[in-house]
Amino acid sequence: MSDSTPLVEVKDLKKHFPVTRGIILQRKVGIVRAVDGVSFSIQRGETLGMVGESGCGKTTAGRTMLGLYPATSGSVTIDGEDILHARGKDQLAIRRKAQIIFQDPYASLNPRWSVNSIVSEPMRVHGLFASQKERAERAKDLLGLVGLSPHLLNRFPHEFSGGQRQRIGIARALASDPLFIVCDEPISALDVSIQAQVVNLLEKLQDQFGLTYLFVAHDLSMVRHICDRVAVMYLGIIVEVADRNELYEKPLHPYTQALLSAVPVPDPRKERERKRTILTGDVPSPINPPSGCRFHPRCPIAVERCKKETPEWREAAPGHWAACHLANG
Amino acid sequence: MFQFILKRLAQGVVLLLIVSITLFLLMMEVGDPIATMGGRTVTRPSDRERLTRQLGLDKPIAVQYLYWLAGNDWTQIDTDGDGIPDKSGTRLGILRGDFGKSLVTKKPVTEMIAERIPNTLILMLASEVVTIFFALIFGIYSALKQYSTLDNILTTLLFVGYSMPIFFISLMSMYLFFILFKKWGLPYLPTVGMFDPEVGKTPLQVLWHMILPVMSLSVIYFAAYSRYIRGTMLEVLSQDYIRTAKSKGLPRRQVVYVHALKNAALPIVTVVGLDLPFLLGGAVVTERIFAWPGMGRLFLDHLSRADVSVVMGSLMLVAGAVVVFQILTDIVYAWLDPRIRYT
Amino acid sequence: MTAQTTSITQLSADDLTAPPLSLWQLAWLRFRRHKLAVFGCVTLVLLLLYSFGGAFVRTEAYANFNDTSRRLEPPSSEHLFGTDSIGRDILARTIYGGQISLFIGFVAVFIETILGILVGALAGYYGGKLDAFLMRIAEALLSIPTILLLLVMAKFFGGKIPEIHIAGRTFSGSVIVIIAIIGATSWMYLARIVRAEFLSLKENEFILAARATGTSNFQIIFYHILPNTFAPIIVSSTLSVANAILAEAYISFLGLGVQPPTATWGNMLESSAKYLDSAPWLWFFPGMLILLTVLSINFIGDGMRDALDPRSRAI
Amino acid sequence: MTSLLQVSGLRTRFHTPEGIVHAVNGISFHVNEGETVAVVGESGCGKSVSMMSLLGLIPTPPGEIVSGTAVFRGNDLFKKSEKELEDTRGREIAMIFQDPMTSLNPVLTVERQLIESLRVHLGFTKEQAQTRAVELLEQVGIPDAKRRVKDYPHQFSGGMRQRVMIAMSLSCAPSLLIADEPTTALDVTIQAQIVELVTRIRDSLHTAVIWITHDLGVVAGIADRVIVMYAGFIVEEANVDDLYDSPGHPYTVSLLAALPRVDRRRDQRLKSIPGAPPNMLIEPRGCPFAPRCEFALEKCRQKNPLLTQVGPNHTAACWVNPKTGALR
Repeated sequence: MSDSTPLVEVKDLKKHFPVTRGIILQRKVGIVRAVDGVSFSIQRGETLGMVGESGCGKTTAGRTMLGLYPATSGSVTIDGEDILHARGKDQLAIRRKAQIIFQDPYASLNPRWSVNSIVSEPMRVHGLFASQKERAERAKDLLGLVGLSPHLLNRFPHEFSGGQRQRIGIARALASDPLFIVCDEPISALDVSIQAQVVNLLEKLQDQFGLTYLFVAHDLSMVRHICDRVAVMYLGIIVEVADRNELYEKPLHPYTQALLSAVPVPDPRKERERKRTILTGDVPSPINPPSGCRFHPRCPIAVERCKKETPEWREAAPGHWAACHLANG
Repeated sequence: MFQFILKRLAQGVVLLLIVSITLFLLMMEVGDPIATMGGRTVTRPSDRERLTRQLGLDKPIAVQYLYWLAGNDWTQIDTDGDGIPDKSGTRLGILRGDFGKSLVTKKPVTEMIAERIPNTLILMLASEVVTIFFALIFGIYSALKQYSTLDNILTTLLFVGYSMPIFFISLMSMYLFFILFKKWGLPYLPTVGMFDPEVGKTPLQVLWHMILPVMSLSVIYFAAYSRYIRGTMLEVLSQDYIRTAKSKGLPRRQVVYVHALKNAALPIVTVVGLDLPFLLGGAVVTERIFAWPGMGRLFLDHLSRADVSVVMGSLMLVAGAVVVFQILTDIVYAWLDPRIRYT
Repeated sequence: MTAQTTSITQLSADDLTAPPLSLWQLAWLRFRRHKLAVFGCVTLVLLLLYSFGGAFVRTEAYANFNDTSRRLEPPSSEHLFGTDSIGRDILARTIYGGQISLFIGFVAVFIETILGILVGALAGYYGGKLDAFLMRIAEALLSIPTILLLLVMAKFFGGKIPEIHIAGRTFSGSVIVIIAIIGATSWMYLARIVRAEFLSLKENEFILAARATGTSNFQIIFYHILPNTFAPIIVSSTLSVANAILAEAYISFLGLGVQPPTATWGNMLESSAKYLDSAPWLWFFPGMLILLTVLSINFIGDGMRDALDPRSRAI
Repeated sequence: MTSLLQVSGLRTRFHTPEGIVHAVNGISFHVNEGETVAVVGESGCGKSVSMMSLLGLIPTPPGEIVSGTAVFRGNDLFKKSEKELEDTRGREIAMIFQDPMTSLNPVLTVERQLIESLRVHLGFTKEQAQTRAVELLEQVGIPDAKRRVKDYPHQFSGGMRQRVMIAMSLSCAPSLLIADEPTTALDVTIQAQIVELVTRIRDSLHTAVIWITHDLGVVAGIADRVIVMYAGFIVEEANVDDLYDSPGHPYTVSLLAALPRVDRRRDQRLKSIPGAPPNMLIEPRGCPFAPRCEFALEKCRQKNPLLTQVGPNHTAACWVNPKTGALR
C-alpha cells in the first residue's frame, strides 16, 4: 500500500429514481432519492464496508458507481479513470478493472449457460485470450482458485448448491483480472455454515491478488470481521465512516449506536445484560426525507436544531467522520 | 380516479382512430360494393358512374374516411357528375352517431345493428352466464380436490372441450339432438333460427331455439374458463396468507370462500371483464350454423358484399366496447384490490 | 490455514446437488411423466404419418378427381370415408387437406413466433417510447375479435395472390394469404409474454453482471435473456399451432379461407352443414381430424408447460 | 411436572416427482408451560416442517406425517379430527411466519383479519371483536390503532405487519406460540423491536414459545432451551447457557466458530464448515453430519448416534466429544 492515492474515489454520487404513476401514460409524481450525495474513497487493497438497513441505498450506491444504473450526478474514478463518463472502448477498459458479485446465488448466474460460458464471458468481452480453448483453460484455473473442481466446467448452475454458485460468481468476477470488486451482499442469502466459506475465500483472494473490495452488507458482525473501514448509510447518505474497531467501539452517530446495539450476540450471558437502544418507528420514505438531519425523527437524542439544520460532515477523530450535531469525538 | 378515467378515455379515442383508419383502408379493397349492391348486378357503365358518385366512392380514400368519420353535411357534393358541387351532404359521420347507410338494405347501420344486438346479446350472455356458473363450480371444486379422480377425469375432458372446433360440436349436437332424437321419436331440439315462424317470436320459442347454440358455445367457453379458474384458485391456495388463515384455526369454508376466493376473484373478474365486449361481435361460426340472426351473421353477410358502413360499424362498436370495458375492468379491479389506487 | 485447504479440495463432483443433466434433459424427463402429453405426441405423429405418408397411398390427382356419378356415397370399402357432393374420395382429401392444414398451422406460428419475439424483446428490453409504440399496435389489434379481423383480412387479400407451383404441385394462393394473416394477427399474445419475461429478466443479477463486464446490448438480448424465455415461448407457440389450425378451419368453414381445389380440413367442411343429416360423413371425418390434431397439440403444450416450469428446479 | 407439548418420533416426508424428501426423521422434544424453546438450524433442516406438521399445516399430498405423536395438554394432535384441530389452531397454539409481506391477506382489512379468530374461537360479537382488535393493535405498539385498524396490510411497513401478525396470533391468548423465523425478513433494528415485543407479551401472558431461527445471536437473547437440528434430526438439545458454553455436537461447535462477533475484535479467519448440507432426497444413513465433520470416524458413516445425555438437561447425538475428540 505504498501508493497513497486511493484506487476508488466516489464524489457526491446521486441516484434518483422518478416515481411514476399511471399504467400507460406515466407521470412523474416524485423522486426516490435512493442515493443522495455520497462521497468516499477506497485505498488499494482495502475493504470498505457499507452497512445500513434495507432501503438505505447501499446496494443502489454500489451498483450506480459501476454504471449499472445511470447516475443522476457525481463522479466515480477507478484507478484514475472516470467510469461514469467514459464511452465505448474507454469504458470497456475501465469495466475490466471493476467487477461485481451479487447476493442471490440463483439469480446471479444465467441458468442457460454452462459454467465455462459464464466464467469466460468477461474474457470474451474484453478479448483477453485468442482462442476459446485458452479461455476455457483459464476458466479451469479460476475454478480451482475459488475451490471448485475444474472438471465441473461444463456443468450448469442448477447443478450447484448456493455456496458453490457464489464461488462461480466470484470466479466470473476474477476473470477479467479486476483491481476492484463490489461485493453486493454476497453472503446474506447463504446459510451460516456456508457464509464463512465464502468470506474466507474472498479474504484469500484479496491476499493473493491485492484486490480492493467494497463490501455491501447488512450483517454488522460479518462486516466487522472482513472490512478495514466501515461506512454507515442512512436514507441515501453516509452518516459515519471510520476504521472498523474505532467504529464498533466508539460509534459517534446515534444511528450507528442504535444499529450496533440491535445486533444480537451469540452469548446468552452477554445478551441478558445488554442495554439496547431500541429505535422507534421505521425508516422514513426516501421520497420525502426528513428535513435537517435525516435521522432526527427516530433519534433518541435529537434536539430542536436537528430538525432544521443539516449536520455538517466532519472529522471527529483522525479518520473518523460523522454527520451529527451532537457527536463529539 | 377521475383523472385516470379521463386519461384512459383519451388513450382509447386515439386507439380507436388508429383502428378505424386501418380497417377503413382494408375495407376499401375487399371487393366492389357496386357490383353487389342489393343483390342485383349493375351492368350499365353510366349507372355505375352515377352510383359511384352518389356514394362518394370517386373521392380519395382520405376524404371518404373523413366523410365516414365526421360526415359531409358541411360540404357540397357533386351528384350529377358535371364537376360542380350541387347538393349538400347528409351524412353526420360516426363521431356524431351516424354509422352511415347500408349499401345493401339502404337502411341506417345503427338501425340494423340495433335490430341485431338483442339477438346476439341474448345468445352470448346466456352462454357466458351458463359458462361462468359451471366454470366457477368446477374450477373451485377441482382446485380444492386437486389430483382427485374426478379432477383428473374432468381436467382431461376439459382439454377435449377446449380443443373442440365450434362447428364440430355444433354439428354433432345438431345431429344428436335434432336428427337422431327425431328418428328415435324423442322430443327434439330445433336447429335453425330464433323461433318457429308459424308460432312467432315468443320468449318460450326463443328459449327453445337457444338451447343448442348456447350449449355449443358454453362447452368451449367453459373449458377455457374453468381451466383458468382452477389455475387461479390453485395459485391462491398456495399463498402464505392461506396458511396464515389455516393456522388461525378458521373453518375450511371460511378459508376457501373468504380468504381464497376474494383473492382469486381479481384475475377472474379481469378476464370476464375483458371478454365481455367481444360478446357484441357475436359468434360468427355459431350464428352461421344455427342461422341465428345476430351480429356475427350481419358482419359476415355484409362483409361478403363489401358493405363498408355495416362492417365498419359493427367492428367499431366492438372496438369501442373493448375500450370502455377495459376502463371499467380497471375500475372494478381498483375497487376489489385495495393495493391498487389510480391517481 | 490447513483446514481451509482441505475443505477446498474436499469439494468435488460428488458435492453437486443435482445429477449432471442439462435443463433440456430435465424437462424431457418431466415431460415423459405427463401421460396426456405422451399420448398427444403419439397421436400427432400418427396424424403426420397419415397426412404425409398417406400421399404414397393416394395420389393428389385421385383426391381431386370428381366422379359425379358417385356423389355423396356413404363410407364403403372403396371409399372408406365416403364421397363428397361432387363425388371426390373424402379419405384422400383428408390426407391432402391435412397436409395443408398442418402446414398452415406450423408456418403461421413460425411467423407469429418471430414477430412476437422481436416485438416483445425490443419493447421489454428498451422500454420507453419504443415499448409504448409497439404495445399500442398490439392493443389496437387486440381490440377487434380475432375471427372478425381474420375475415376482413382474408377478404382483403382474397384472390390477390396467384396460384403457386411447388414440386410439381399446385397450391391455391390463398394458402399463403391464410398463413400470412394468421401470423400477422396472432403475435400479440406472444409479444406480451416475451415482453413481460424481458422486463423481469433484465433486472436479474446475471444481466447486471453482464453489463458490469461490458457485454453489448445485442449480446445481452439474444444470448443472455432470450434463451431464458424459451420455456414460455415454446409453450405458447405450441398452443398457438392448435389455435392457428382452428383459425384456418374457421375461416375456411366460412368460405373465406383456402380456396378449392386445394383441400384443407376446414374448407372440406364448408358446405357440409347442408348435408347434416343426409351425409354426416362429410363433416364427421374432417371435424374429427381437426379435433384430434388440436387436442394432441394442446396435450403436448400442457406437458411442456409442466416440464419447462421454471419454478421447479429439481428433476 | 408434565410438559405442555410432548412430541415423540415425529417423521414427516414429502412425495415429490423427484423422489421422497426426508424432511423430518423422527424427532422427539418437549415444551414446558411458559418456556421459550429455540429451534436452530440451516435452511432445509426440517425445523419449519416439523412445527407445521404439529398444526396439520403441511399440504397433504405431497406431505405426509409418517409416524409420531404430539401430545398437547394430554391429547395427541395427530389423532385429532380436522374440526378439533381447527379449534386448537389459533386458540391454543398460534403461529407467526417469516414473511410479513405475504402472510397477511392483501384484500382484507387488518380489522377483518383480527376479528376472525376472536369470533370463531371466543364467540365474540362483531362489536366486541372490533373493540378488542383496536386494543390488540395498541398492545403490540401500533400508533393510532383506532384509525389504522381499517387499513389494509399493504399500508403497513414490514415491521408493522409483523406486529399485526403477532397481535393476530395472540388474540386468543394461546398457551403456545410457534414463531417461524419471524425476524429473518426484517432489519436488525426492527428485529430488536419484534424480539422485545414478543418477550414482553410472552412474559405477560405466560405463553410458551417455540422460536424457529437460524440466527444463533437471536437465540442467545430469547431462548430458555435450544434444540439444534440438522438434516431432519435433532442433533443437540440443551439449556441456552450450556449450549453456548459447552456445545456437545460438532455441528454446534462449528456453527458457533463460523460466526463472527460484533462485540469482539477480529483475531483470525473464521472457521468454516466444509461442504454443504446433505441432499434430503437420499435416505439418511449414518450420521448426516459425518461428511462435513472433522471428528468423523468410520462408525459415524455406519450408524447414526442417538441423542445421549452429555450433561444435566443436555443431550447430543454424537459418538465423539467435540471438546476432547475422544469417544463418548
